[in-house]
Amino acid sequence: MIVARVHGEAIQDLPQDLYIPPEALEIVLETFEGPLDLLLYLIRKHNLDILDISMAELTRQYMAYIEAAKARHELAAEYLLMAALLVEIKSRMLLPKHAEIEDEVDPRAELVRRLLEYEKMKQAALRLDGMEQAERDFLIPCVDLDWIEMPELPSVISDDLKQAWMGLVARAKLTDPHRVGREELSIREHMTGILKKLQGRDFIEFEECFDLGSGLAVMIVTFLALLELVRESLVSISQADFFGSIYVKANHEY
Amino acid sequence: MNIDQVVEAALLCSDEAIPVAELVRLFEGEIDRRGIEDIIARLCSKWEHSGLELVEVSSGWRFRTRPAMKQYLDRLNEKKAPRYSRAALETLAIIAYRQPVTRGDIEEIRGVSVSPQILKMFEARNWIESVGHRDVPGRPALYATTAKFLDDLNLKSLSQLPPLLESESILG
Amino acid sequence: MNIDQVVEAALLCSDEAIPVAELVRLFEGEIDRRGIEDIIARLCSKWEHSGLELVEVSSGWRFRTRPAMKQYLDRLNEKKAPRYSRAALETLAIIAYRQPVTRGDIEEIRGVSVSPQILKMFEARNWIESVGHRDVPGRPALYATTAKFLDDLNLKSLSQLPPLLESESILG
Repeated sequence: MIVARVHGEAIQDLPQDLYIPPEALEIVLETFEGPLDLLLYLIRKHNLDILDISMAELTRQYMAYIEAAKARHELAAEYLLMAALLVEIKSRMLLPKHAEIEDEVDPRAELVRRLLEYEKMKQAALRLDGMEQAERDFLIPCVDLDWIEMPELPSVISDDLKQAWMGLVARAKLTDPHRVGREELSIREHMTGILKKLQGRDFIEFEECFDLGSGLAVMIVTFLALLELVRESLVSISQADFFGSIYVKANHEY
Repeated sequence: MNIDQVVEAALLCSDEAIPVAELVRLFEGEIDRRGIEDIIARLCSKWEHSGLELVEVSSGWRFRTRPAMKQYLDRLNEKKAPRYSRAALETLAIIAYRQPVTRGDIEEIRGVSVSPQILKMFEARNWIESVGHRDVPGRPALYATTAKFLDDLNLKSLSQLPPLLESESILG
Repeated sequence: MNIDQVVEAALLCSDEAIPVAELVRLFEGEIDRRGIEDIIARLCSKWEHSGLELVEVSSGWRFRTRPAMKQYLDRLNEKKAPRYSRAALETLAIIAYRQPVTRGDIEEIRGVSVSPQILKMFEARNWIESVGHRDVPGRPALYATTAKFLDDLNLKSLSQLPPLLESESILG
């Protein structure tokens, strides 16, 4: 059985000098959550003291592991970075200590700090997983409210519109104030009414514009509305013959 | 663990009605349909005097709130009344007071462009409608307010909109 | 309508915990906080021997099924709730215990890069959220856990998270 290929060469057996037992190699690299996790595994596996790590030992085991793993996997850059860090720490520890430098920091200190912090978080993750979780371990009742919720639409009162308009006027500082009084407004209402009567039709008869029986005032306002529509070129009025029918035509018809 | 409690919890936590045939699965078939129906009968009477009731609907059994609860529960769900933006209100005011107007007219009065969403929103609410087209290039739609707009604002006619003559005083 | 029934129905119909201050609104203030707390105490004992229990979590009171129920209820739901990967759990633990943290902080502690999917997944569940940005180049987002995270873990506050192991015990 080919265990690995190193430089194209098939390796039949696991290297004998590997400190890692073969079963450890069976654990695929994915089971480790990165180089710190692997280091913790090695420290635990060999009962190394995390606060007084033997760098030579740890580095050798780590290297052996990633060499073996590299043959099987595309190794993440973090693992190689850690290898470089371990070698660096190891070499710094080989340098003689300067007695005169009192606060010389142990080169392992930062690594130990990181290992301890990671180990804490790793344990915390397991404990979080052990806690009761909504959906996984319990459900939350949610009885239907048995009535249909209608989406609430904004309410508008007519004063809102007035305020909006006044705001516009004030903002625009219109020099020519739109005197939209009661009368003019009803003219515009009738303009809309006439346009609505014209909807879907080419023309209507002049008389149709008027709501007979609505009183003289309304008839006059309607007439003014019609004139305003003509002035704004929204409709045109035509009469084919003298005393013939007068037609009101929407200008959008060609 | 009491079997009634299991069925009760299942029904309270389900967002859909559960048929009896499904409830049977709670006990991996150790309790048959008759057994489940007995449990449901007991639960119905247990919940008889409470804010919820267990009811059978077309797709099975489910809990629901009794209608008498609505007045209380509505108080929890009170949402802030939505309001229209100033742009929306101004657009509506222009259509109400100056109708019929095109989008171009509205933009001219407001001095900024009018988003089509605002017009669509009021059309969807059936407060405004297109009553024709102005005979200019592009044939823009002419908007006017509808009868529903008047109804919703509790007005008999547009002439009941607040008069704007005071605008003179604003202009000084 | 009995006041206990109103509170019970409100809690059973809400998929989120309801604070006492909110429950007061059920009765338009006619029952004060003390009164609501008395009702809750009565409901807690009423539900003591059932499949559900009334619990207090960070954002208020809510019912939940007792964990012993889950094995039965799981038989109705084919889809099992997902179990998180170790990478996801470690990321969550770091955010929970070391918050607020940036993605870089998490990577520094774990020694490997953190996939954005993990953060997105917990954000989608509304368990974590960005609470600001660290004022360094790139202005990375600072992540923290949410009230829903506490609620879903049945906790009242972060201080109820299991204590971190002392480093000595690691050396064991």
